[in-house]
Amino acid sequence: MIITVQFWSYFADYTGCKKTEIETENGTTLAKLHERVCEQFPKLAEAKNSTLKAVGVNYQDDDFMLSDGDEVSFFPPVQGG
Amino acid sequence: MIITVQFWSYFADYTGCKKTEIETENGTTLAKLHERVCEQFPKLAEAKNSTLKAVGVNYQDDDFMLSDGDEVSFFPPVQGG
Amino acid sequence: MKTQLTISIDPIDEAALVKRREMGDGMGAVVCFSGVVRGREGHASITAIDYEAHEEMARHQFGLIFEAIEQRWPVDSVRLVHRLGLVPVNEPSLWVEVIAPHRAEAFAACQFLIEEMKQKVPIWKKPLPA
Amino acid sequence: MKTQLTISIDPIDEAALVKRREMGDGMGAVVCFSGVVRGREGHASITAIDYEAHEEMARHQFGLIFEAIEQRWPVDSVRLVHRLGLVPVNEPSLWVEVIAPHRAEAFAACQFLIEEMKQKVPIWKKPLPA
Repeated sequence: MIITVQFWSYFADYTGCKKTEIETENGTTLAKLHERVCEQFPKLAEAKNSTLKAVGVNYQDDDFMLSDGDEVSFFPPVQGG
Repeated sequence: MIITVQFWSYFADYTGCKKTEIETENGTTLAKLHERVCEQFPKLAEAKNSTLKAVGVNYQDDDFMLSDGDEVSFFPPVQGG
Repeated sequence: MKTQLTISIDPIDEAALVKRREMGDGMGAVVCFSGVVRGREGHASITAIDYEAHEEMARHQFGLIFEAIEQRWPVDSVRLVHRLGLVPVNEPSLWVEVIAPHRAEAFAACQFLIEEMKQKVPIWKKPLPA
Repeated sequence: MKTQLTISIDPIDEAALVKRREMGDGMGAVVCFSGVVRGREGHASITAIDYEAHEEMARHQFGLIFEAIEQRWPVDSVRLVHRLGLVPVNEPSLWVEVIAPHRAEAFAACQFLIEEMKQKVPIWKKPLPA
């Protein structure tokens, strides 16, 4: 299945891209996808523990089961205001 | 000595006047003056425990010693805002 | 700390007050409060509240509260307007603005100012029944 | 509860927002907060902050916070404006207004809204060095 992945704020500087598509097997969890992108973009791994993860417009837990076409966002702590 | 006494808010309705002068002996305390006006205006006595007392622009305690020419205010709890 | 105190029978023009705001260097937070006359006092419908003040003492007591704020928080500016006389329902009787470096102290000082006022500043209200 | 959410690169015109305020029946308290860009971030002088948002998610997350407010306090209206893009020093990046019957709940809801935003709403800032 294909997952769209977006990186926000300085995570896009870490990866050199704002958006990418990742092909992964069915049954991939959000945590598994996160590990996968950390392997692909090693600077992201340094911020792994403080990374926020969303699918679409909602935050999701590590064990969230991804579906084909999901839009996943990875980003650092938010700073609105 | 002469003390100017002002009544504010519905205390002026209780007394029928906003301002009066009271002649009293030297060494009169604020509490003593309060008792005196409560005798003169019995409706004030009903509100005695919730009455606020000021001399000039400052709140003062019961044992405050009055001086000739002092301006004393008696009023109910304040309600600004 | 800059302070500006207005006690007046004029309507409170909040937009004009906002336009005249001056932000000091390094100030990140502005908290404003408007107290508006409601259509009921207790169980009765009213059309307005008539505000009376012992104005000289009110000014002095506001000054004491401003000093307490200055000692307690790094507030840069306090502006307060209290309207007197007849204030119709749905119009503000009170407007307060506190400017500080950060929001926690701006909120704390603004709430403190209003609570202190309600204990100490000699202003009274007489509701006008509908 | 009425809500109005604006996320935009336009400057925040607070006076205009105040003029457009609509007081619901029985509402006695308005609390406004403005968050203003300060000239320093940490130890560095800056000239502006560049705000970026995951806008669709930000709108959804603000909506969840508004729902939480509605369940917790008798708030009549929430208006929130967050500016994106370059916000120069001394200009507001955030404006919030909460209208409620009494001041305690207006202050509580306004502070809750800002604190929740700072935890959950996907907006980030990039300071521009002087």
